[in-house]
Order: sequence, then C-alpha cells, then structure tokens
Amino acid sequence: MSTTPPKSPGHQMPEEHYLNATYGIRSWLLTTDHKRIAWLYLMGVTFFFSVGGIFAGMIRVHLLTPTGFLVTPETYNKLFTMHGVAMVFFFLIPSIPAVLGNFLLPLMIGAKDVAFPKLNLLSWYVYITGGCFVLYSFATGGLDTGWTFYTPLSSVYSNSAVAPAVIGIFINGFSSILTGLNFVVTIHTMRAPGMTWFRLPLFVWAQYATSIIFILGTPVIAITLLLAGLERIFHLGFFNPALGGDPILFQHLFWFYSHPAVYIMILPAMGVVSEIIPTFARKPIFGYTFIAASSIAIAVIGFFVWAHHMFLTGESTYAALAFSLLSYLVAIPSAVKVFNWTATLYKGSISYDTPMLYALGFIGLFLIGGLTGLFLACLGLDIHIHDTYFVIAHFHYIMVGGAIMGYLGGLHFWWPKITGKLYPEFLARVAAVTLFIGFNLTFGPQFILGFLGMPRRYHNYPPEFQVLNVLSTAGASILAIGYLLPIAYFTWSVRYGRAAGPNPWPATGLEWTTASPPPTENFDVTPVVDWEPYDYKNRPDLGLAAPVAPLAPAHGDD
Amino acid sequence: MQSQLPIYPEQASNFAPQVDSLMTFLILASAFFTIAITAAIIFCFLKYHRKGTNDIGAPIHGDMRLELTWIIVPFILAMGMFGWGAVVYVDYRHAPQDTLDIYMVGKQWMWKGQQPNGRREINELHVPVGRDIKLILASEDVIHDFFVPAFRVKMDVVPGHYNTMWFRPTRTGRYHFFCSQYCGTNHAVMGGWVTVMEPSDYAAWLSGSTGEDVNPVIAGEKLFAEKACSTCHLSNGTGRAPSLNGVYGGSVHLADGSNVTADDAYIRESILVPSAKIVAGYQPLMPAFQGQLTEEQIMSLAAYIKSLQSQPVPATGAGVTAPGKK
Amino acid sequence: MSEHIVSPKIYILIFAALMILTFTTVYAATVDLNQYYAGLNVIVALVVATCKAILVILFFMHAYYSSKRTQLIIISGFFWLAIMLSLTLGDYASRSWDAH
Amino acid sequence: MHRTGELYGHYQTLGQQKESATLGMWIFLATEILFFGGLFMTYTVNRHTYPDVFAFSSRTIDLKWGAINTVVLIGSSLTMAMSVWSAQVGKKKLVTTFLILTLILGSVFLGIKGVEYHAKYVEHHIPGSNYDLYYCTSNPDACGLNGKALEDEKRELADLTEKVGGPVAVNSHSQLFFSLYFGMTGLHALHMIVGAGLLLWLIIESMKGRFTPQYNTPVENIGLYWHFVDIVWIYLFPLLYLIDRH
Repeated sequence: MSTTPPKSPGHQMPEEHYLNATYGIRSWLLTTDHKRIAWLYLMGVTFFFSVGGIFAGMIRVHLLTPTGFLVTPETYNKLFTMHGVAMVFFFLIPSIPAVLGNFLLPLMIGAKDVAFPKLNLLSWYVYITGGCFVLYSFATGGLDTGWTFYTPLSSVYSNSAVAPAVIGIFINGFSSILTGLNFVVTIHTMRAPGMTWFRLPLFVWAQYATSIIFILGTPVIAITLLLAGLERIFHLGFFNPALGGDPILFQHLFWFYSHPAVYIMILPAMGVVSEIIPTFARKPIFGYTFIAASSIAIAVIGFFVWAHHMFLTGESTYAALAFSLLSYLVAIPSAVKVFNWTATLYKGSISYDTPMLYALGFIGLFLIGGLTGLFLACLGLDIHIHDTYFVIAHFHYIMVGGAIMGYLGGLHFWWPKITGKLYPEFLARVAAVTLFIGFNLTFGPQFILGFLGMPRRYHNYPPEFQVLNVLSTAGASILAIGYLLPIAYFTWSVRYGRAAGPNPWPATGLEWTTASPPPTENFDVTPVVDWEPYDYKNRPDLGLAAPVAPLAPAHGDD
Repeated sequence: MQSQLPIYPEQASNFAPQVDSLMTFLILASAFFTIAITAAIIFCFLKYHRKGTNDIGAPIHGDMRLELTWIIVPFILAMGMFGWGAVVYVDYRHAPQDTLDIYMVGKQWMWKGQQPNGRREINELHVPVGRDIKLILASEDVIHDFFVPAFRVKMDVVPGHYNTMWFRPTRTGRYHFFCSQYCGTNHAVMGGWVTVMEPSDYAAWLSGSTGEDVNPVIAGEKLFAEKACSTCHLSNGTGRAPSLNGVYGGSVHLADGSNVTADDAYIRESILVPSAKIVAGYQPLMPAFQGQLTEEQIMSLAAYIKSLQSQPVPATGAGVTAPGKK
Repeated sequence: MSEHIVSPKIYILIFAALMILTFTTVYAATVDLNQYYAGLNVIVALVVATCKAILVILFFMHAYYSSKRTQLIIISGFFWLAIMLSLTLGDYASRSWDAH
Repeated sequence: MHRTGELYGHYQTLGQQKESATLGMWIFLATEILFFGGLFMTYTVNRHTYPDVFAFSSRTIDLKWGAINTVVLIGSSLTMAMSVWSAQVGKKKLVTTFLILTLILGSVFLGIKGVEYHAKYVEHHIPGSNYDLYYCTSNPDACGLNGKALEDEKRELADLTEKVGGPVAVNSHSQLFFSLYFGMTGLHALHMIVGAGLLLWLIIESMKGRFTPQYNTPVENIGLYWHFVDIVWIYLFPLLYLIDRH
C-alpha cells in the first residue's frame, strides 16, 4: 500500500539490547529492568486473559438455547464468576499499566528505570502469588459468588472456594498499589532534563491518573475483601444481616474502589489512543492540556460516583440524586477526550496502519460504551435496565471495546520498540477489523436483550430471547478468532519479523529516539528534551518533509 | 411477545411510558453524537488520507472556543438527562397514599407473596388493573431483586430491612417477573408471572382463598395479644405505650424532637429495636423483638397495626398525628 | 532539597502538648457531655484526636517544613478518606428523610 | 531501603534518590490511610446502628491500659523523632540509643496489648463459638468481678438485654464490636510488629555507624511509618475506649 510508513529494508537489530544483555531463566525472574518486568507481566496477563476467555466462550456456548445445554446451573455460575475475576482483577487492571506502562514510562520520560526497580519486581511476584491463590480457588471447587462478592451470599451462603479467591485478590491489590506508587514517584522525580510536565506524553498523564486510583482506591477493596473473608472464615458479622451486619455497607466499600477501577482500565487505554492518533495523523494532538487535565479529572471525579451501582438497593433518594448528578459530571471529561481526538484528525496526514485502526475502533466503541453509561446513570432509566444485559453490554463496550482495543492498539504500536521486530501488517489489519465486527456482533444484541428485560447472570432464559443470544454467540466466535490471530503473529514476529529500526512510524516520543529494542540502560546518554510533544513540524530528525515553509496564511492554522 | 425477534417490551404500567420516553430521548441524543463523530472520522479519513510517504499534517494545537463548546453543550444535555431521570425516580421511590399493599418475601430460590386478605401465592402475583400497588419486599437469606420488565420497575430485596416499590398496572395480562440480583445457584429460575386482572376478577380471585391462608390482620391481632403488646399499647392512649390507632402513615413526634413518618420500615424497626425511635412523652420500656419473630410474623403484626388505621386517633395519643393532618 | 532540622526543644514541646491533650481527652470522656449537646462526647474526643494527629504530622513527621508536594499527598490521603466517609454516611443519614 | 548511602545506577543524583524514597514513603502512608479508613467506616456504621451495645462493650475494655499505651506510643514517637534528629546532626551513638528506646517502648505497647487481649480471652470476649458477653456476670470469679462492680455490671447488662431484645441480639451485636476491636487493634499491632522489625534493622545498621547527616533516609522514612502507626492509635484510642465511657 502506498500509505505504509517508510520502512527502509536496511534496518538491523542493535548488537546488544535489553533482551540479549543477559541470558538464562534467573536473569529474567530476578531482573529489575522495567522492560523485562513488562515481559513478565505480559506473560501473566496473557495467561489470565486466556483463562478468562475460555470461560467466556463456554458461557456463550451455553446460552445458545433457552434452557442452556452445556453445563449445570452451578457450573454456569462459576463460569461467569471466574470469568469476571480473572478478567477484571488479573487481566484488565494490570494489562496496560503493568505491561505497556512498565515498559514505556521510563523510556517516555528519559529515565534509566522506574524509581524503585526492586519494588517493581516485587509487585510482579505479588501479582503472581495472588494469581496462584485465585487459581487454587478455581481448581478446588471454583467460585460462584459473582465477581462482585456481594454479601451475605459470598460470606455465608456460597458453597464454593470463596476464601482463597478473596485472599488472592487481597494480595493482588498490593501489586497494584506498588505499581501505582512506583509510577507516581517515577513521574515526579525521574524526568529527563527539559521534560516538563506539559511536555509529558499523554500516555504518561494517563498513567499518572491511573496511579492515583491505584494508590487511593486499592487499599479500600483490600480491607473490604479481607473483612468479607474474615466474616466467612470466622463467622463474623460485619456484612451479614443475620448477625447484625449491613450488606449495603459492603457494597459501598466495594464500589468505592470498583467503580474507579473501571477508570483504571479505560484511562491507560485513552492514553494509548492519545499517542497513536497524533502519530498516524502526523500532527500535534488537538487540545493537549484538555486531554491531560481530563485524565486527572476522570480519576478524581471517578471517586465521587460509586453508589450509582446501588440506586435500587434502598439507598436514600437524596444519595441517589447526588450520585447520579456526579456521574453525569464524570461523563464530561470523557466526552472532551473523544472530541479532541476527532479534531486531531482534521487536516492531518492520516494512514491506515494497524494501531490507527485500533485507535479509531476504540473511539467508536468507547463512544457507544460511554453514551450507554449515561443511560445507566439516568435514575429513571436505571430502574428498568439495572442488572440486565444492558449493563453487561455497556461495560463490555468500555472494558473490551475500550480497554482491550487500547491495549492491543498499544501493543501493535510499541511492538517494534518492545521486540525490535515488525509484525505482518496485513494480517494485523485483518485481525483488527475482525475484532471490531466480532465485538459489535457479540455485545450489540445484548443492549436489546437488556432493554427487553433479560437479567444478567442467568443460565437459562425465556425463549423469546433466543435469537439475540444466538447472534451474540456467533459474534463471540468471530471475536475469538480476532484474539487468536494477534497471539499467533506476535509470537511469529519475535523470531521471524523484519527488524523495525528505532522509529518505524515515525513517532515523536522520547522512546523512539533510542534503539529498538532499547539497551538495558534505555539511553546511551541522558536525553535532553527541547521539543514540544507531538510536534512534527520542528523535528528534522524524523526525516519527514516539513510543510511548505513559511506556512501559507490561506491555511488558517493557528 | 410471540414474535421471534422482539425489540421492544410491552408497556403495562404507569412507569412504562415514562421510562420509554426517557429511553427515546437518550437514544436520540446518543445517536446524534455517535453519527456526528463517526461521520467526522470517515470524512477526515477520506479527505486527509496521507498522499505522500513523508507528508505531515497541519500543526494545529487547539482552539479554546471549540473546547468550551464541547464542554458546555454536553454539560447542559447531561443535566437535562439527569433532571428528567431524577423526576421519574423520585416519583418511583415515593409511593402515593392509599396503595394496595402486598408483601413479597424472597428466599433462595422462590418468591412468596401475601395479599392484603392473607391469600398467599408462590412465584405468582395477582394485582388489579388501574390500582396503585405497593410491594413490601423482604428477604430471608441473601439479596434478591424483584423485576417486572413490562412494568419497567425493579427493586433490590435486602435481608434485614424492608424495601418498597410501587406501580400502577395499566393493562391486563400475564407478565414475566424475574429475580434480577444474583442470589446463588438457581437465580435464573427464581421468577414467575404477574397477572394483572380487572378489579372484579381480582376480587373474585381474592375471595377464592384456599382456606389454608390466614388473614394477616387476624394473625397479627393474635400475636399482638400473645406477645403482650396489648398490655401497654392501649387503644385509648392511656397505656404505658402510645396507642397505635391511626398511627400508620401519620407523622410521629419523637423524644429527640424530630418527626418521622410511620411507614412500614418504621413499624418494623419499632418492633425489632424499639429504642431506636422513642415517641415523645413515653419511656423506652418496650423489649426488643429482634431475632424473636419471623419475617412473616413481623408482616402480620404490621398488617394488624395498619388495620387500626380506620380507628379514631385518641386525643391523648401524644406525638401521633393522623395521616393527612400534617 | 535542603533539609530542615527540627530542634529537640520543639519535639519535647510537642510531646508535652500531646500528653496534655491525652489527659484532657481521658478526662473529658469520664464526664457526661452529651447532656449539653447530643453527641458532644464523641465530638470532643475526635477533635482532640485530630489536634494530636495534626501535631504529630506537622512536627514529628516534618510536614510543616516539607515541600508543597508532600503536603498535597497528605491532604489527598485525608481528602479521599473524607470522600468515602462523608458520601457513605450521607446515604445512611439521609435515609430517614426519605419518608416524605 | 538502601543498604548504603551510595547512588543507585538509575538515579542521577543522591538528592533525587532521597527525594524519591521520601515521596514513596508518603504515598505509601496515603494508601495506609485509606486501608484503615475502610475499617473506620465499618466501625462508624455499625456503631451508629447499635449505639447501646457498642457503648456497653466499649466499657468492658480497660481504660487504664488504653491510656497507658497511648502515653507509651506517643513517647516512642518522641524517641523516634529524636533519633532522626541525632542522625541529622551526626550524633551516631545517640541514634542507636534513641532507636533502642523506641523499640523498647514499642515492645511495651505490644506487651500491654497482649495483656489486654488475654483479659478479653479470659472474659470470653473473643468472637467465635466461645463468645459470651454474659460470661463475667455468671462467672464473676473468673473475671475477678465482685462487690459493687459486679452488681453494676449485672444491672447494666440486664438493662441492655431488655432494651436490645434478649441475650441473642446482645451477643451477636456485641460480637460485632469485638470483631471490629480485634480487627482494628490487631491490624494496628501487625503494623507495630512490622515497625519493630524495621527498627531492629535500623539499630543494627546504626551500630555500624551508617547514618550520617548526609545519609539518613532510612531512619527518616521508618520514622514516618512509625509516626503514622502512632496516628492510627491516636484515633483508635478514643473510638474504642473513650467515647462511651461517661
């Protein structure tokens, strides 16, 4: 295609880089190099994504017929619970921050590593330890409480292995906290000379906002699940009404973290998109400060909205009104981002490379996911669609359509930097389009199912809902292919891909000024930043033609 | 609902048209933004498609007026959505006076209903058309949720306290109801049918009681005597405890100076933990019944106390104002 | 970052203040203050505790001499705690207003 | 924690290294606020629901030990602050002395906590199958109750039982109090134990003369942690021991 970026065939892999600097399993498992830790996380999250994905596939197959033909009700409940736990706590939350964030953050700000490399490694081990507890729970009796662990079902009535799962998630929380702490300190103290706050890539701003949630939200879920676990193990009564406790209190504490956790998933994806769009439109991002500020605004306002999950629990009408109002406020910064991304395309020089396809797919799906969020935040409408498939569709549009599209877009975008190799472009575009189609076919019909009144977490359903469920399952099979393709060609490219060169797109970030893959120390000399972010015009080093200079006034640019 | 691909649920209550108008408004607003953004993206894609390999885009950094526009316009729209939604919700959370009260108790995994005259049903609910219905929801174990899609209403059923919901059926027929809060293994089969009947049919159905049902008012009256409530709560207001005549639905003046409305939750609390709210002018003498009564016994007592509504309010009944006499 | 060295004199002064506040709060707890205003005992105890916490943070933990950034982190921690407590307790407190 | 005052490879300057460590510690303490915050909220909501039972249960804890522990812990905060000062002004011997004093006071605190826990064990106030709030009034000898104190306790408990609706409710609601009491003080004690471990390490390092006016970040940061644990107790003390005493 004529639009593919310049990839001069002559690129060679650098002789020594972080991947071949040392050898052996010990050099990986005891590494403190943020780039290698990113690989460790990549392995971890891919594993949990596969586990969660298999459960999701079984759920969809089971729902092909109204009576459900694959598994027993009990097993079905375990499937959706384990799907949720694996995906939310062990894939979505660590995916972009711990894989892409770990790899990129020091590179993007011109540092040799994160502030606390040993803590960084520790956080991976904490993550794996938590993961082992959860897998133990899956393997010994499974988990059937729903990923929300509502009491008293989870703490008293469930017969499944709740305790190890709760302990696993409790432990995993510290991995998030350590990552967030590390990132905030790194961004504050490790920036290269000239890298001012308003020269930071928007991905870094997004990571900063995410870290705020990690730091201030995660401890609350940790203590809450600990209390629920203690309640189960020692028959205490914090949240058990039969012993005088209050189940609604559990929901307050749970959602105080778990709603902001949604922003943990989507904010980094937004950061990725904010990097991809200017790169493939070859122009500065529209409204840099607004996008940066909106990330922080989402992280902060996101803490004021949690009880919109509880409009129908008997929470007071006044609280419901306040939480609904605040929920609408958090929609504004999200909208600002979408508008700015779209405006960035205006008068760009746009190419259709794979990361761009993912980024645009993200905008489309996030738009639908975000707008349907307004439906659920709407008090009057929530009475009807709360706890139905409408909710399922909504949050999958955000988490899968948004977060995973962003994650995959980011992986494609930075894959040449991570491995030094190019992936097969055509196959990658096919995968991106397949994912987009498969995704919409899977979750689009669920909006209608929800509005018709099909409640969530049902292992069987009235026959009139069958057509839409079959459509959804058909979409899921397409979606599955869309996920398998990248796993296959990424693996292939590590060995057989062409060398990418330091800056294949080319992009403007600091991470593209060093070799691909980068050396262990990231930069041979400490970089000094003297350019503004996403500035193509004043970057002769990128080797791109500047627009006819001086700019003709007829262009009307600012 | 027989078509193979329904996209619109039936409307069978006063809330259905309200919720659906709200839905239409939100769909239109969302469609506008979705189409506008998609069109903009496609337009830019076609128009600004990269021509030469080394081309770069125009260095536009932003525009304050545009930013303000797309902050303020969505904000106004969002406040509109909030306001409209709030109106419907506040209406839904505040049941009108003079409702037909039906108890629904959820337990793993069935619904037990009890009509005002004591007729019981399991996984069925019969209601007359055109009448305001209030469901008083209680759970014996975990959290459930009572959901009638055709009425566009649902409410969580939380153990340990009452939630209420109300609606006015507008069309006769049979409609699905579901448990919509995940409650364990057979969550998906914990549902049934609401039958909306003409008032005369409903009356006939009510009187067709199987004979095993005990009128909750009568059961409550019996309990009232058995538990020795009647020794203090004298109907003329001269007892050691306030008279309960006409208390339900009225305003109660409390010892701490505040006022509460004597609704179901208040009556429940006052039986279980009397010390929580002491009526002005009385001593906290009553023993608490927490853990000593079943949900059904509490409901019977409440039903009996409500039946005293038609009795005259005693002149000496300190702290109690009859309904409507604010 | 130039470091501020707090003199032992200030530490001992703060310690003395903390001791006085501790005795005050223990004494106040034995008196029925609720007769003057409902909940006054709790209010007094928590106000005294907050004073003590502020003294410890400002002087023992040097927050008084720290950078704006450190102070912002401390404030954020307590601010987020305040969000959690106030909005949740707001729900509980306003439930009784619901009945019309 | 840095073993020496040397510059780590990925930092540019010692100042940057120290700044990072201190910032990291403060952020960690901010997460700790929220961590304990969840418990404080559970306590507040439950106390609001069961004021009478919580008040009675709170009075069964020994105020004397709580007050002594408050003094001990604030004292340890003072010695900790003094050790930071000693390091800053280069009095190496004094650093060790004050650190040891801090560790001793911390251990005294934990010891007293142990005495209190033991008393609760004897009184059958530990949530679980042996829990019984009425144990002391029915077995006054075991709890060392007699005379007027016993009569008072009996009367109060009888009033409470009447008010709340029977011994079952009293036992289940007061177990909530004690679950929270042990949860909150237990988590606090766990932090103290971790702190004591860190202090031990500091003492060993300080004996080697590691901490100087140029390099004292570990003393300062562990000090921050220690003071934070003190602050948690400053709130636990009134909430658990004091507010229902009158």
